[in-house]
Amino acid sequence: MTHSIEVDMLSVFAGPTRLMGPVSFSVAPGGTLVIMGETGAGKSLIAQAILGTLPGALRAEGHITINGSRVDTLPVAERAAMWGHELATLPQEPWRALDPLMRAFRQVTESYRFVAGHPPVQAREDTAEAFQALGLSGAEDRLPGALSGGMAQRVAFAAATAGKAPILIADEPTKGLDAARHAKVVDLLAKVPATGGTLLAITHEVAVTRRLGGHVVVLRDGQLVEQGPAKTVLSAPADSYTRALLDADPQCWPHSNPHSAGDVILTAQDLAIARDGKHLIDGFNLSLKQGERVALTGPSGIGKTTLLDALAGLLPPASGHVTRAQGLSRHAVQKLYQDPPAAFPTRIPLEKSLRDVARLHKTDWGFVLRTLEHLGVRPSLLSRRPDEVSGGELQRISIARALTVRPSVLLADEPTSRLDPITQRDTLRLLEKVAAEENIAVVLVTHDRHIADKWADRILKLAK
Amino acid sequence: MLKTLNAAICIAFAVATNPLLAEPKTDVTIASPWEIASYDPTVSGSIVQSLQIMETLVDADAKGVLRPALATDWTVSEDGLTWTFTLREGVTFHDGSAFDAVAAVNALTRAWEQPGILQKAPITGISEQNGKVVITVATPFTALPSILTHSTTIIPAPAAFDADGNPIALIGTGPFSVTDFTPPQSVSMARFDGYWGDAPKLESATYLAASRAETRALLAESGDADLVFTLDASGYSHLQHVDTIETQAVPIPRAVLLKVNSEHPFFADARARQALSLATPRAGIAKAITRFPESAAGQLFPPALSNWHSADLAPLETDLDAAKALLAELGWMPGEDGVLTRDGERFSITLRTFPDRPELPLIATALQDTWREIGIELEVSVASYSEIPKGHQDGSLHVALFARNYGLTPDPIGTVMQDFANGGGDWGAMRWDNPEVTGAIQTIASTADPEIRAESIAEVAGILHQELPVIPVLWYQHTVSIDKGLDGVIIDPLQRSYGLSEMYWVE
Amino acid sequence: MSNQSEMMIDAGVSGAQSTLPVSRMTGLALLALLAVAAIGGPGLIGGDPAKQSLLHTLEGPSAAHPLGTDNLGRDMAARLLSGAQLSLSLAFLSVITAGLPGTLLGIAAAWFGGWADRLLGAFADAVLALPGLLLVLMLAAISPGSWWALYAGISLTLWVEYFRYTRQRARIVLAEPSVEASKLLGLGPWLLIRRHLIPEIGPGLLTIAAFGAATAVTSVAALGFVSVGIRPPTAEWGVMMTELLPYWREAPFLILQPVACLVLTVLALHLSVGGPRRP
Amino acid sequence: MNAFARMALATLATRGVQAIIVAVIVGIVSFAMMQALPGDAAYRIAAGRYGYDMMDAASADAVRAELGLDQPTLVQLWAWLKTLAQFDLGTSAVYGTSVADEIASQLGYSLLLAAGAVVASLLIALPLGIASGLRPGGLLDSMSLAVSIFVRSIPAFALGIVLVLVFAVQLKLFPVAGFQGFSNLVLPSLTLGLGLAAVSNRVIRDAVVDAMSADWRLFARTKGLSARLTLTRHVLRNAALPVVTYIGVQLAYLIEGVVIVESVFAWPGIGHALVHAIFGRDIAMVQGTALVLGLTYVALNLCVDLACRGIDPRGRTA
Repeated sequence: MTHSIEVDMLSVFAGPTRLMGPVSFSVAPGGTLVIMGETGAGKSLIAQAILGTLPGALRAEGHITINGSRVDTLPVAERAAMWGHELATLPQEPWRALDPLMRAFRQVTESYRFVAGHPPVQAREDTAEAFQALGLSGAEDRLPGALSGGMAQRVAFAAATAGKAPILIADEPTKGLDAARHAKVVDLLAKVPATGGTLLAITHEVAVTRRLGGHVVVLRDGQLVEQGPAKTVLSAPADSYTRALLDADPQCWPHSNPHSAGDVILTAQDLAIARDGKHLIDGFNLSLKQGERVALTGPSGIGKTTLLDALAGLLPPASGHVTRAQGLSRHAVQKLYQDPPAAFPTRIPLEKSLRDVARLHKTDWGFVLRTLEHLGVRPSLLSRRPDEVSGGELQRISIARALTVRPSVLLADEPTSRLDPITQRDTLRLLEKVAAEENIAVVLVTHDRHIADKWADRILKLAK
Repeated sequence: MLKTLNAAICIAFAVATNPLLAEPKTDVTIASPWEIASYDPTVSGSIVQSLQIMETLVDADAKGVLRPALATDWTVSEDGLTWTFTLREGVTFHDGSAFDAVAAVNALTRAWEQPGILQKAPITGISEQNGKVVITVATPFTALPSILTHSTTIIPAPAAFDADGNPIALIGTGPFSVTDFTPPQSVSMARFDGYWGDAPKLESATYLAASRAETRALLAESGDADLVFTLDASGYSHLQHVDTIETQAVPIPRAVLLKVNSEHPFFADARARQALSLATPRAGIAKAITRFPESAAGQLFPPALSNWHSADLAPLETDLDAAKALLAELGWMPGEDGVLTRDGERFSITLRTFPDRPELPLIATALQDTWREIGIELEVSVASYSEIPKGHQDGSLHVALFARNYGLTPDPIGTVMQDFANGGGDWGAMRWDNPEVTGAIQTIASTADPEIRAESIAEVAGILHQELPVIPVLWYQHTVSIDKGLDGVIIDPLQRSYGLSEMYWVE
Repeated sequence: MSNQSEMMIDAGVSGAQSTLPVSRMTGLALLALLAVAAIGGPGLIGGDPAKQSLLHTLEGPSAAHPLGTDNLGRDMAARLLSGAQLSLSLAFLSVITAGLPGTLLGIAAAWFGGWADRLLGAFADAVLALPGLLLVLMLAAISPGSWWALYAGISLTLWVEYFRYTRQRARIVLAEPSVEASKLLGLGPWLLIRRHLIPEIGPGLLTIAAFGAATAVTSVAALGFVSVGIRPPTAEWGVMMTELLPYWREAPFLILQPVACLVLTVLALHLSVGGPRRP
Repeated sequence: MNAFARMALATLATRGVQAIIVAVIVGIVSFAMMQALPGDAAYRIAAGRYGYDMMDAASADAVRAELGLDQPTLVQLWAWLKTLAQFDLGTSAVYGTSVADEIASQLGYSLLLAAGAVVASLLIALPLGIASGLRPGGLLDSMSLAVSIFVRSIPAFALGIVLVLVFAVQLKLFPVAGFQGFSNLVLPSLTLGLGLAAVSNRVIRDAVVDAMSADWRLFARTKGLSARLTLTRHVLRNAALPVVTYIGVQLAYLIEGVVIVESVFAWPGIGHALVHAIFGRDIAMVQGTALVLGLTYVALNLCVDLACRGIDPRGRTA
């Protein structure tokens, strides 16, 4: 039988060191392959190796066969010839993957025009259809900057699949999407094998794997730990790590024990907020008590982040007001960010950033080190720059940084949405732990209702 | 660089239209440093005259001998106070209008009202009397016809002025009429067929003002310009080895002078000025800067000024020790830093000069270094030349270096009078009153008798040579490059004309 | 892409930025050399930059004059060395006086945004619109022969480039969440500038500065060309370029010398910055 | 395109205001500086008029009387502003001609030269910058950097003269100087253009490097566009943005260079005139020239703005 993708003993090296592999697997037309594993386990490397887009510093070994012809030996030019025609790719960050200066419609049209090779008029018709089918109507003239994450992902999908490539490679296609859009995109992917195509999806979300089914490959630290049909792997995992991965799915979390809330430290009275003149939320009320954990949910684009800014005092409310309890220091309210690397000065070693904060708040450096240890961060990491440590570690360091200020409130903006389930769970557990110890109130913005249910004392649902 | 060169060459071939091919040899292109930006004779008269667009009443040949131009002859009354100029018949301006006494009188009156050469003459009135131009003077002034050769006395057509008498066009009587004028860079001219004199052989000519000597040298070398005036020393010596052109250097009555403030305590004594003269390395300057050994000035008046240059004056010398000795006589003693001092005062002075003639700052720098050796500390200030007359007027000037043209008019007496009579003038002696010289100059100005003139001239030259109110440094050579194909080129030492009307192409 | 960079790190493969590349070493070495030349001046070879010998002009290299003599028979080596003092300090000072205000105003504009931004922007445009040449010539004319006026005028025209660059880059940097975080954590302006702005825009600024140094000296040459500038017998590279121009045909090696010195300086600056910008 | 039109109008308005500000600033500053200059204006003007053979104290006094230079400065400034209000730039103190006419003829030549320079610089810088941007750190890249540094370190006049020697004297491709035909434009433009290209090719190079390393560029490739299409349809457009903005900065530098190049190539331009006017204390001329140059700069910047808006639709879709 012919396989559309066949990978045999694939490894990726950086110089002498093996970053990933060896792995072997194969997918037949109409089949689905899902690659699971923790963030930074080298899942993306597999996709890049198959595509032939590995960065210059990296080198792949082993056989890669696509539609019966071996490709890993081909020169880049010939592999590039397959892009769009035989292999389609869904990018990780749809926003960054679209040309910021070109309107959505044209970015898809040019695929039909130049990849599928349709005449201009037809290309435009095809694009119009695609926009219809993907529920993108109205977004034609928008620039990527004006698209929501889900829309951008679907535009990218349309642009990538215009060439009718039988094989679709999707790398973390659901990253940072809210529940509703999440489902839409997954459905989209599910259609691919249904129509005889081949799907290679990379994800760290068990839910996605469950929905897509097919063949599952589980990676850890670049090592293949287990593979097999989705059903068996998901229901009866053979490897402990796989099990851990499944357990880490928020669905399976135990309810965290509620915390005895103290006095009110932050109140918002019929707060209305707007950003760039765009009216977002009004009539929002909240009285936040010491040490309590509040989850804030709602569809993306409704203004959760903006609301946090208002609570943090970074954004003046359109009306209503935010009041802090007496004697609360100016820096008592801190924030955790969705994308940890973006929350640190890029070119400065982490230690410097932390020491700055410690010095400013006369916090003893020993305390910082203890907190880090407590959060399970190797002190050796501090000599590195933000882009040199993994997302999980960095998020923990940013928690430590926030604690250095001895805050009373932590506003966490989807702090774990980019982390794999295990790291996510551990990070949130730690957050819960320190919050309890330091008696810190936490407002957690999340779009995963399971997390909200299981982790928070109470949930605030924002709705239009 | 290669890459960019290639790119450039590509552009080149894309647009190249080579002007050197297919050039009808009835046209001449002249390049010279002087820009022409105004229609006003008092401002740009000299170029207009040199290009033979406009003419004066009186003309002068290369030797400075006067000859008729728009005036056929002139007479002076017994008392020498009334000059009458008979005008040429049948002369028309380029616009076809007739040249007559009215036009001449208007033009001259305007020139007379403007600051300029006519104001230096004792003129009391300019009028038209039955077709003749009559000029009255307060005191006998034999040089009047000579003055009327000056470029500021050219006669534009009435149509060259607007209602308020402002000049608005270049219309004259000369053999060439203006076809195109792009101030300040160029004038294009065509032969004027209605010219009263012999028709020029050239059909057209173009004048291009290229302010940079380097550019002019390249214009000559490439053949873009057939006739290039005023070349710098380096360019000149390079062009001498280019075989498509021949170079000429003509001595002209222009000299580089050091003007000394004779009232300044340092220079009140003639010996101080002689010391400066002795410390002036004329030979070195002539060799290194102008590169004409013969241009070292042995006396004030250049050989080109045949009547005034005197062979029996001993040429000025350079002798640093003698200079030191003279200064020592005057009580100057070297201080610990080598600079001379006299009762606590350092011999530290400022020399004013200007960059418009590139050689001047160089000469100044040369003086600075030589004078340093005899213990004079010299600050060189290169600025506008107007700082020199200014300094002369307010007495702030120490020493000034400049070039003086004694050939403004064929008879330099007017210039000499300004410069040395009655205590001197802006571009001559400063606070230096010498009755003999003043007297002699007045005699020269008022008499026509060659004997007396020669005597007085000798007297003036002699005293100036002794007293050195101004210290001669160099005499000028007028440097020209001429295309070998061009013939009949006459280089006028008085720089009154580029000689367009005589030159022609030989194939 | 971040994924595989994490991988590389975890695998212990460090980023390229840690080691100091050879080019930077050479750059710094060159700078040091120039500094020595400038400080030592003509003293280094014991020649007098003003001593003329009108009978030995435009001579090629010889034992007495390793780099030949100029149009007045002065020793080129001595003049280049004494020129180094003036030219380098001129370049340095004009870069400082242009770079500092330019950068600070740029940061201010980006920081406060709104009216302050628009005002400063308009001001910068107005300065650019006012022919820089006019400013320089005027300042040079106001105090003739003083090179302080020269570099003041030159930097007056140069600061805008720094301003524009800083303003545009700082806008982007200041909008990053990391800055918001640092503000929340209580970092003051000074720390924000040092930790966020300087590292981001520093290299770019230095590249501008390297070219700015060249511009400063060539502007002096340009001014000399319209015969404004430093009084004789002062030696300054730019002035020397103008002085030696007339002899470009006879003795091209002479005018090439100050040019070469300037090239060396700019090259040194560039290399020590780390060559072409971008991390 | 309606959005674009609105944007264009907005830009036009702001630039218009700026133009007025510039006009006032330039006028007053240049006047103030002219007043601040040392030396006697009457003498300088007389010098400018009559040349060193004819200029003397008498002529200076005549000029002083004629131009009323002994009036208080404020009176003179007021007089200038009054005439300006009637869109009259006054008459040149030195040449006695109308400043407006003088500028009218000279500005044209200078703009022609400037345009030529920009074109030349783009012809050189674009291919060079893009090529070195596509292979950062490559041979071409480092070579173009070296050459850029070299060119930037040569004064414009030396560059110009070398070009003349090569292309006019040796190859006889173009005339040395003057302005008879288009061929006269080539060498001066090239001289200025090289100076500009020396910097702009680096700017282009950096812009291209940025664009090439962007995620969207990789996606454009993986979605199936050929390398060439990706370059032409995406990379260049994104890279163009910083480049076009940079041209705005260069315009100022141009005005400097123009002065030198104009006098080397005997080009009857405005920069050359400005220098003469400053030396000759031709206040009306200086103010007029500075004013016109300032406004020209604003106008050209307007074009740059519009070009940017044209390239970058962001902020248009509101």
